[in-house]
Amino acid sequence: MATTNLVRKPSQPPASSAVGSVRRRLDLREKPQLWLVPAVFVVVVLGWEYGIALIGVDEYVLPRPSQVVDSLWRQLGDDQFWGHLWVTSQEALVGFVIGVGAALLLGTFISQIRIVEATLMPYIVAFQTVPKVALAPLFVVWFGFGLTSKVVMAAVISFFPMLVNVIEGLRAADADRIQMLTVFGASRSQIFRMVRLPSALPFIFAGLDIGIVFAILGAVVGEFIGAKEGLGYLLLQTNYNFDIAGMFAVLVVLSVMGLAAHFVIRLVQKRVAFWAEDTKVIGA
Amino acid sequence: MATTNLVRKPSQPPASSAVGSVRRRLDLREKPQLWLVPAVFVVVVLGWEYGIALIGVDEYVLPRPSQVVDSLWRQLGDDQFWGHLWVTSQEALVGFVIGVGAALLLGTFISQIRIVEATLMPYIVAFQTVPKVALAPLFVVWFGFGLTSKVVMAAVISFFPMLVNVIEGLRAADADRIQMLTVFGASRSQIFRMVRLPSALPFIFAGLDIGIVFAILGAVVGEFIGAKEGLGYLLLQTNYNFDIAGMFAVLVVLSVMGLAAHFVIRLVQKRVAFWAEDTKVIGA
Amino acid sequence: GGGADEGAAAGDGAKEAKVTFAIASAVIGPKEEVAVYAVAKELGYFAEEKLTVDTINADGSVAALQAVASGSGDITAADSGSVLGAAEKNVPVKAIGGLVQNWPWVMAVKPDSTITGGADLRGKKIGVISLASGSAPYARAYVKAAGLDPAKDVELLPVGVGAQAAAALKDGKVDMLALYTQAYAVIENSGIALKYLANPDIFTGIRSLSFSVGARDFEAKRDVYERFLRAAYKAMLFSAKNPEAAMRIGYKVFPQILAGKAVDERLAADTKSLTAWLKTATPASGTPEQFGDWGAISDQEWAKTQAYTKEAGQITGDVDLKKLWDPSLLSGANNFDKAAVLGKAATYTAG
Amino acid sequence: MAIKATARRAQTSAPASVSESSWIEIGGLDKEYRPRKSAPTLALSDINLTVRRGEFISVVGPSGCGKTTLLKILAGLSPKTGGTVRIAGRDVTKPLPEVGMVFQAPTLLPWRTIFDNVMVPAQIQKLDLRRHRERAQQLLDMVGLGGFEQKYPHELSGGMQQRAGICRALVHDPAVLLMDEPFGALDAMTREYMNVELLRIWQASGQTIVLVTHSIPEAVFLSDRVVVLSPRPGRIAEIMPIELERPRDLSVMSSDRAGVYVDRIRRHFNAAGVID
Amino acid sequence: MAIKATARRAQTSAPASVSESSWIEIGGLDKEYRPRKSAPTLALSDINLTVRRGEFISVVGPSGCGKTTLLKILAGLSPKTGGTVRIAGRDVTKPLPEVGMVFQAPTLLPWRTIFDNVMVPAQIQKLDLRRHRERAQQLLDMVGLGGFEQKYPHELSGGMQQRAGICRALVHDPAVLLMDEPFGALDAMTREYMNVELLRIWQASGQTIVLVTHSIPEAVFLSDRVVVLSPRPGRIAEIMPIELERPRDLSVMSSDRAGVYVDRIRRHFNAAGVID
Ligand SMILES: Nc1ncnc2c1ncn2[C@@H]1O[C@H](COP(=O)(O)OP(=O)(O)OP(=O)(O)O)[C@@H](O)[C@H]1O
Ligand SMILES: Nc1ncnc2c1ncn2[C@@H]1O[C@H](COP(=O)(O)OP(=O)(O)OP(=O)(O)O)[C@@H](O)[C@H]1O
Ligand SMILES: [Mg+2]
Ligand SMILES: [Mg+2]
Repeated sequence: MATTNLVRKPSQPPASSAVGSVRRRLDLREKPQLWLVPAVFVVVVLGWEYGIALIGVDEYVLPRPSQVVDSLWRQLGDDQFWGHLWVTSQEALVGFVIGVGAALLLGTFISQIRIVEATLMPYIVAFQTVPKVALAPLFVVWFGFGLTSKVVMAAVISFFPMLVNVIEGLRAADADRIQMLTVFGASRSQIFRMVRLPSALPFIFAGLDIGIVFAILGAVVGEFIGAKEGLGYLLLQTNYNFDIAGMFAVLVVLSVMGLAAHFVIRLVQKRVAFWAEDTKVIGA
Repeated sequence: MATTNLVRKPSQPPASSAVGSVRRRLDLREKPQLWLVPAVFVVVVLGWEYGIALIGVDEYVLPRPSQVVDSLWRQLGDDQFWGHLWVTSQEALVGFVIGVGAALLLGTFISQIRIVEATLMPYIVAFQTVPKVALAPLFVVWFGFGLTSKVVMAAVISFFPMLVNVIEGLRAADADRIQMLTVFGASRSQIFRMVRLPSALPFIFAGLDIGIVFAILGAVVGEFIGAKEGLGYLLLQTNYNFDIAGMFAVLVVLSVMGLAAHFVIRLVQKRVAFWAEDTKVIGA
Repeated sequence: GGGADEGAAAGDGAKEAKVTFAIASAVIGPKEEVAVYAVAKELGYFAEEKLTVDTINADGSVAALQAVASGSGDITAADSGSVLGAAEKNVPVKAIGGLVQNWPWVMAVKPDSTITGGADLRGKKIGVISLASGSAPYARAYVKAAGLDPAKDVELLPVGVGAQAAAALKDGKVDMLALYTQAYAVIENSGIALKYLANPDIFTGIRSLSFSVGARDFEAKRDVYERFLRAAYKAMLFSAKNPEAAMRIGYKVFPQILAGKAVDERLAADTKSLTAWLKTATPASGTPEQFGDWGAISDQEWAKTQAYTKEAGQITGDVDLKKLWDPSLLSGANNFDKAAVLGKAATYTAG
Repeated sequence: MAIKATARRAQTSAPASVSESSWIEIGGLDKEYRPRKSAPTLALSDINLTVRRGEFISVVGPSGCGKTTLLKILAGLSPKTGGTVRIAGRDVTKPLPEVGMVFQAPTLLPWRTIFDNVMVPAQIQKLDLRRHRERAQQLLDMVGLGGFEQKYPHELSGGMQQRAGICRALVHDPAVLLMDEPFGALDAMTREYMNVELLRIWQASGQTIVLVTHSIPEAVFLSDRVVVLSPRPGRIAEIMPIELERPRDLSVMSSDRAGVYVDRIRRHFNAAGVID
Repeated sequence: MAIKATARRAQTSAPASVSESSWIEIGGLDKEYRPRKSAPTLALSDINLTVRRGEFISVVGPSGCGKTTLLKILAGLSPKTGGTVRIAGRDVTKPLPEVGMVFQAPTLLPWRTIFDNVMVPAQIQKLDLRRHRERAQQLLDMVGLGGFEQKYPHELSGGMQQRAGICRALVHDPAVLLMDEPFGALDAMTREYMNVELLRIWQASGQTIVLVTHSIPEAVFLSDRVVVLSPRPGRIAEIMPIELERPRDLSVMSSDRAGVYVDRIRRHFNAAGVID
């Protein structure tokens, strides 16, 4: 009953490349989100446009999408608007980098030395619970009315989610892997680089994802407190002018900013933490 | 050279219990945070009290701790204050439970069905980047002037960090463990309960930790917009009355609330995710 | 703008100075920053005084006072109640001139409402901006003046300003609103009709915004502040005479007011808002030609304001007005050529 | 300590057309791994094998030849590239409920005690918990883990974890049992003892067993047939029926006939060159 | 494919007082695990053992008797409860740089290719990367992983991962090599081949090796002395010198003298009753 097949198949059968080309064509079927996302968008927008009258919401409370688009269109044609966008992007981005960077450094430091964590963490939590908006005068005294106070606000708000995730992530490293490196004489910093950091990546990316959203929020809230430019200022201004459609146009722009940042972060994650993708089980 | 020791030691030698009692006594040495945290506190407070004049910060921008304590003392003796505290705690807690609960449910749903994630996630991110403070008027129109709008604010703000962590956490489950359960015929929901959820716990607790802090913030910001009671209202009131020390007393109370919640969450984590503690390497 | 022909500007010995004007609001709108700052800047009134003036936005009167007291700003137009509150807490501030002199708060109802005055208020809901804002004590005082108990006979609901307040009134969540006149102008501009209730006499003479500065370097900067006030009052007069021109100037200096819209689209509405604001900051009757004695606050007005502020809970005792109120700059501040300003206003066309 | 075979075997209903003699059918099975980041690997090529109900099959072959891959395909965990795989007449496209598996790595859940780990299949399949708790206890006692029920996996040695994994695969008495080097981490003595116990359980229960092992004597001792795989890509080099009478005990292994089988299988390895 | 021994051995400077004959000294070693949630386990009791420099020691014993525990203590990974452990005259309280280890589970880093995994020790100890890359490649070729250098661990079979783990332990040519069942996941042929290669490397390099194994013949074939541990708590039941002349080849194992050793060790297991 012995069966032997002596003809060795090539290890890359022609079928393989065929599959590749088929894949490229079937993108829409393999990634249905490519049409589902716009589809949902269209449904929501249409429902909003025509449903709004039915449920009796006033335009000055919730404008119709068509009005928002009108307003958005006008804004996009305005040089000032791009100035505001640029200012807020700058604040959010610089704040994000600072906040997230500080969280990464402090989180690393904290998670490596238990005693530092136990000592500092309560203060960090305590500080985070303080509504930063209430501290506005302090912020202004310390950081002035310029960009800095908004950058600080963005940094402070994006800091905490990142910190918690960094600490938790650095802790989540597999003990066996750490033991393995230890035996080969790895220093703390080598263990950190070779095991802890890679293991923490899913946590870190979650932190980045939350962080960028909060950095944008922070910049906007900072602008609420006292600013002469930026999308947050524009929000206040449109609201003050009873230009609710204009306000929603700004909100849409903020959303798009957040979305863009989110996709960039997820893209980087796929590149950097590739092994997590590859080890997934088929059909589970 | 064969050495054999035939006297079998009891598997629980008396030394073991002795070690236990020594441990209890050495608490301060084993957990130096028990004195380090208060020590840092004392240093910070003293530095603030006496250093504030040196760096030239005015009292009406940043009051001295003694003034804050005075004010706090007065507040604590006031029944109304406890009413405010109760209202905010309620809002924050209910908002936290709703936000975090929704994130858990939606995160579970989303992470189980890739297509749902790909379709919904952009909208969730987009919604999160919208500054809730700007939407406050809408919130109030929709949810009224009472507790609800603040609860919604707390829920909405604590939702996102939890969601991202839940999704990332449920994904982080070990593929081999899932395979193991699959072979034994586990349904999706069984895999979820038996592997995905436990594996996600470090992420979930990070999310809870961030979530509670943001829930308190959300409740306070909600009260900024339109409230008759609550610590956020008290902040506005003390600020309006130029009672800066009183305002800082409220901020201190908010911090303590955040801290208390943080410790409760970490305590629960230690109980629930005990195995992570036990597998840690000594000296690594 | 020309120099000497418009009156006694800064003397030859005056030094160039930089001044930061703290706007006590997070937004820029058709109010003091336009009528005072933008006009004075654009028409060269500041330049004539050898002043370079810049603005910052502080989130409310308290923040603005903190800013001037701590030196982040030099001068602000802040709510007099808050100024009194600051003085009581020993915040080093000084009031140096009045700005808003007519009571800016007023009650409004839907046009078809049956409420006509204080007597109809029992059991009603009043929408205030927030319970921690000037609008709440106003509503309470209004109710009290009608012989009702504000704690029992009415309910105050925080509804904010703008759309939120309008919606609350329209949906019947509140029966009336207690806002400032200019906030109503914004609501009316969006096409919502309102009916206003007359304020009882008790509110006449209570002061709202006043110019305030930090007390610590007050003596050193006396001269600078006088020059600022003079430019400011000149601008006020100009704006009172020609609000539309003032508004156009406002757009030029603060293009962000437009928030992406065209001047023509907004001008009418914004001019209406600015006019509403100007009415509160100029004598209740008379024409701009008759206006004078800019910035004066009588002892009686201070007493009334102080009593009201105490009632509102912003202060608990009496404030030493001698320390707080320094009217000594006003004579110099009023020393300018009214006719020149009025003439310019009458013929102004935006360049 | 006798583990009683439960009567579940009889319940496994198969389509009438499935003859008992082709309980597991593998025809022309190919498997190629196509990782995203590196070159594809042909792991299995043209595997043909029919297993009758209640048969004990062992699979041997050099490291990396595709044994684990074969078991994973049988278990419905890994998709095949070509060919057919059927168990009890059903195409295997996902895990079938009547199949149990012992993994090459023990894969215990760190948040469950040993006992609760062993109970996982019973819990998943919602079987009578009381009866299966008893069975789990018997199995744990049998493999020498009595007294460790309430410990957590990281408190056990490698071999003890593997034994717990074996108990887990046996607790719900699956009709088909796939075992991937279940005794790899055990010392020779424990291993022999476990071999004997496994034979006893198999004989009492009538399970169909496919066992991957590195020990040729073990394969000969336990199996009805031994499948020898060639090095990568795994092909069937020989399927050798072991005609030693049952029941067998360890003394069989010192017999000449067993020795002949062992040598013959061993020759396959040498011929293949195994390494390098 | 010859792996050249590097000259690093000579560098390992020991205090003058350490005689070559007591390179590793274990005296009265006790180890009790005290988990927080369950009862303590006495894993090792009164272990006394002296290993001379360059010696090849094997440790055998039933599953769960404390072999891994002993290696972990030697590696400085696990604290002892009592007694002394010294390597080259130094108390072992943390991992020593001249010690390398093969783990019972391969423990490769999933984010590194096989080649980079093997290079880990060289990278950690900042050794000459170019030379060690060559060595890593030679080792990988030797264990039959040539061509898999750029694959990631999850693309390898269990046995292939274990072989990569062995390469990793050898790449930096450590003076003391601790091996915890390094060949457990390998088929008999590959295993024998690896045994021969290990002997060759050991003879060329003069390493001191402590090997935990489940295979008694393997222990006899490789070792100067075999340490037999009793079941939990692990005590030394016997330390048996293996007086077979070196160099040895596989034919040694069919000799009667080897058989005598194997039988004698095996008797220890039977006496102990091993399982239940
Ligand atoms: N981290 C731990 N916590 C508690 N107990 C442990 C721990 N590690 C091992 N033990 C216990 O110590 C004993 C010895 O374990 P060890 O891993 O040293 O055995 P071993 O000889 O290597 O066994 P095997 O051959 O199965 O690998 C076992 O009874 C085990 O339950
Ligand atoms: N997930 C995977 N991705 C890519 N290649 C894989 C994967 N799993 C296994 N392989 C490759 O398939 C071949 C067979 O692997 P398999 O695990 O089936 O071997 P095995 O016979 O079980 O070996 P061992 O006895 O060492 O466990 C190997 O060459 C391996 O590199
Ligand atoms: Mg395998
Ligand atoms: Mg072990």
